[in-house]
Amino acid sequence: MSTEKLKETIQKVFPDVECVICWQEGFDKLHTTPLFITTPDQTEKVVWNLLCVQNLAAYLPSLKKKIAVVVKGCDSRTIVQFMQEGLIDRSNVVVIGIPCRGVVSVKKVLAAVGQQPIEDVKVSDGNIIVKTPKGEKTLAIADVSPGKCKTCQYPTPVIYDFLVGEPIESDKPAASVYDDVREFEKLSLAERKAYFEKEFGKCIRCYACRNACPMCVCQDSCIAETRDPHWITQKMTPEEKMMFHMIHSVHLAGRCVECGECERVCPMDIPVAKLKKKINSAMKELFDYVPGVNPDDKPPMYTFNVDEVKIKEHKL
Amino acid sequence: MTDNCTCNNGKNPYLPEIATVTRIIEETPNIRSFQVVFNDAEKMKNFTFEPGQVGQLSVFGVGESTFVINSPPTRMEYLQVSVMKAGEVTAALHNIYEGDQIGVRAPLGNWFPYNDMKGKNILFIGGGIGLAPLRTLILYMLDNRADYKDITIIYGARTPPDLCYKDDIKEWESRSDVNLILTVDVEFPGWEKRIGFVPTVLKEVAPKPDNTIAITCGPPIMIKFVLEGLAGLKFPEENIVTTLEARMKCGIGICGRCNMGHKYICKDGPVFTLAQLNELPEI
Amino acid sequence: MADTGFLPKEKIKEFLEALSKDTVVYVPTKEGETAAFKVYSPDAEICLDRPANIPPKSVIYPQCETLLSFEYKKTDPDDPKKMAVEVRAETNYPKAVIFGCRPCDAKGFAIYDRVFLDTDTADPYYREHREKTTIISLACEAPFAGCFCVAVGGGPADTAGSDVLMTEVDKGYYLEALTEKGRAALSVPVIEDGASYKAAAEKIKTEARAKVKNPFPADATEKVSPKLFDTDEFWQQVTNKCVSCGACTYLCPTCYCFNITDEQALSKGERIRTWDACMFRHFTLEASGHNPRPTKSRRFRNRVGHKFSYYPEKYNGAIACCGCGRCIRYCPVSVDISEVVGYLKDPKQDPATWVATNTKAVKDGSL
Amino acid sequence: MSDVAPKELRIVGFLCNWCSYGGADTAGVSRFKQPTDLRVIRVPCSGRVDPLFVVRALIQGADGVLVSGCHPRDCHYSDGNFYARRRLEMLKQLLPFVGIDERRFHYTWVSASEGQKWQQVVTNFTKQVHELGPLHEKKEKTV
Repeated sequence: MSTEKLKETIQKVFPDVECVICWQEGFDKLHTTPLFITTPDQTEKVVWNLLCVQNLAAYLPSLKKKIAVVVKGCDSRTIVQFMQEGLIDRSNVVVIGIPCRGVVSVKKVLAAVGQQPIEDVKVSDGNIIVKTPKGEKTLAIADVSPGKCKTCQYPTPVIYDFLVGEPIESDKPAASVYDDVREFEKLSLAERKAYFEKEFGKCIRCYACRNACPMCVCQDSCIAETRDPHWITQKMTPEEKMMFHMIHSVHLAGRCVECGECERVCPMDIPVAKLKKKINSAMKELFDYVPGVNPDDKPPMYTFNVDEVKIKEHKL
Repeated sequence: MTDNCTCNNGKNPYLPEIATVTRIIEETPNIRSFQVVFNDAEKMKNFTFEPGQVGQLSVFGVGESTFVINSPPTRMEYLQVSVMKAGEVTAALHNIYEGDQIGVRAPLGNWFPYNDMKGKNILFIGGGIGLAPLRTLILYMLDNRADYKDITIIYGARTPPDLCYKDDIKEWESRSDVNLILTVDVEFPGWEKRIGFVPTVLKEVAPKPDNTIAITCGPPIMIKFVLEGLAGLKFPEENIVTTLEARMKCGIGICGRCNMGHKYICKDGPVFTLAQLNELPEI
Repeated sequence: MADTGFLPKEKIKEFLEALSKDTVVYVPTKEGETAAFKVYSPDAEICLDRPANIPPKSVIYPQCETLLSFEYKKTDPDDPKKMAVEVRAETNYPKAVIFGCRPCDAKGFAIYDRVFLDTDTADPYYREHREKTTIISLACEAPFAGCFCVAVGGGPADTAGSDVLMTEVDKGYYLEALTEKGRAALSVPVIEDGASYKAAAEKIKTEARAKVKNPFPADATEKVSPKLFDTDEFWQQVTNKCVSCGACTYLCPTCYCFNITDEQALSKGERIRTWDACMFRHFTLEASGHNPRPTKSRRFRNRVGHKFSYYPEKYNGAIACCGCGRCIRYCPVSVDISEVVGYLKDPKQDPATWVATNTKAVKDGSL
Repeated sequence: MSDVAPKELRIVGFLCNWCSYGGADTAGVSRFKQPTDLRVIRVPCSGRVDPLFVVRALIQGADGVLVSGCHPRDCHYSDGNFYARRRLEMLKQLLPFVGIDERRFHYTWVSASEGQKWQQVVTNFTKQVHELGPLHEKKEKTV
């Protein structure tokens, strides 16, 4: 892949920016970790591969300096959404976009190798070859890619100042983006309730999903922790866990850019993004709105039409 | 009250003693003092504490907050705490009436080394509600006046109505064995005493460091400049005493909010000399 | 009562059933890809081939515990404002067994003991849970991602905190009782004589120890370097990527910071203690709006300092980290505490060169 | 149908101050017969109703939640109910996804003069919630 080209681009953006946010190798070969570099001669650590999973755009609102950020197609939607909501000053951000055919889900790889420690990772021919103390395992990338890549509509960043490589087109049908939502809705009400009770029951309220979410910008004032207003107690009951996830989802209505960070970071493997995806599918249906695509759009909950064509009055 | 703890010799450090608020004094527009008495007369009779120790006050249903006991151990008809309205618990305390019941966990933490101060000049420097922890020691020393040499009190607040303990101040002003210097931050109609921030007044008064212990408490920014001022006046670090405050929950050195390095303000403090603080990392 | 024993693999469930008769038995249970300690049930999928995602600390130190309950009662029928408050505290917990945690998980409790019990204000809730819980840990055969127990005074077969240590040998587990509670657990009839497995178990334990890497430099100092520790730039740089969530602390077998809150409905309520995390912005925020640890770098410094400097200073050099590696494995952005402490323990490291040779800190704007 | 009156359920109603609360008042003053399960919370505007109010009520023990505001174009604050309509519709679609029957939540518009309509809304919604029965089983002790 184009690590070398990325390094060249990064060197070009200095000294215009104070810092470039990119990726480097993490504590093992399977993990990458965000890297903040501040001079052009520090690029030797930079990596770009299908393990670069973190959405680096999430750091932007908290940094008040001129920053360059490396984004994949999905991550780039974060920047557009920030612009829609006035959360960043676009002139303070240099966007280095990378066309991307999909990353792998670290969790899925680890599940496939029985959570064994990783000794080495190689990529070839649509496969990822993972070496653990129990031996080598070849996994088809398609089998271990995260849900978001399976329906990716934006392999090329929707916004960029520099593009590393040539733009590519999506090879996934647009109509199938919310297939998983529709599939889930085939379950009965009771089954869905049981599903979420079980999944949210695992929640330890570490708030990793919230803190990693680029669109969760309330930070100090998140009502999941404040005592005034006292929305929610600190008790570990199923009701309170459910409530927290409803807060998170409802506050993201029409804002979630589907980067999947919430789900990726969950240490308890809860499908946190499911609710958000459902809301997004409703936003698409009701308001023909897709978050994080056009900087001039207005998030649907921030506006209204006097005559809502798609909202029918509910009869009793 | 029932405590079904079978362990720990029946002692539960989290369990408050129920007390009744006997009197509420409006000190300033946002500070009130509460005089409380334990419901259990036996416990009240046997209760002891040292000047500078703190207690956790509970408004059940709202929570707990830490306050210094500002009445002296020499006057045990009641325990007095002063509360500035700032957060949830303090707002709830400002909403209670005389006769209401609250919870008290006390005494917690260490205290002013008043025995080591015997035979010395004492300089108190307080700002706003920071006079509360000093008050307990001032009253204790006045009740044992012969043990101490000159007592000087520099006390300031934003405006004259913001000065706490107006009755005490009146009494100290009238005493010949207390040198009280009052100041307010800005000019105020009818105020004829000093005007200026406490650290500035400290410089003007320029007390001598010889055989003198300086004890200070106030808002963080005032403490910072007072400490600089005292250093400028050549006060040795070990003769500068302050009492700290931080967010606290457990009050017994576990919950992890108030530690400065391995020392916990709630348990190893709140009273520290500057010499001790300089050895510790910031909170 | 026997000091050693043998538990054949096919009799695990029988053993757990026997224990379940008069105790609540917690076993690492698989739910999807997550393993967490749950009350044993015959249809549970027990996960012994890797450490659980979350340590069993909530068995002894529950994530949410009622410290006391209170009730307001009217005392004067003529004056509805007159209320008395009644307060109750109860610590009558059932006996419990933690089965199949790892030695690092058990060591966490040994680290808690000093804080909760070795003080004049011992914690009655913790004590009651601790005294009534028997811990049966399973020695690790090989390290998992991020493991570094040997670097912090532990090991894959460390006995600190455990009542029984199990070592997987051919077809079963060799059991060693380490305490009276452990011996009692081994007196269950399912347990066979273990003497003949001792040698095999010892060999496995020695081999396992050699497999765990020590991430610190070979000449690492015992204490962390105060000079680098006091360098703000250092902390800002290593926390650039931190997202200030609580995953590291909630999954940590040695993190014990907590919050106390009152929850009331009408005239009744409870005072509850819940886990809190020093990495949260709210943790030290005062009512006045002042926050003494205002940035994530300061909060992270406290977290690392607590484990590797403050706690050792207070408790005779003992480190408050068991090296389980969970904070590394499950960190959303792969912050590696062993790397950070490695810098702090490197005698060659001095602040000026560190700041000069590493990428500069990007100060967090989110104060 | 049994001739014994069914046990009351807990239904929470968020009513805007300017229209629906007036409508409920009109219904009361006109002595229209209504079921008594509804507990009314008066809010300044249906736009004040955070969808999470509804979620919290349903999670905390309500069996049904009714939100009622001014008719579209009639909002006292000119557009509060337009925003409310979008938010509440979003919620209406989300609730069944997590297994809460959408019929437990209803939002509608009732003006101050529509006492008759208010009576119908309350009667029909209450009936609908009763058909679904209580949302919460007997509370178990939680850890």
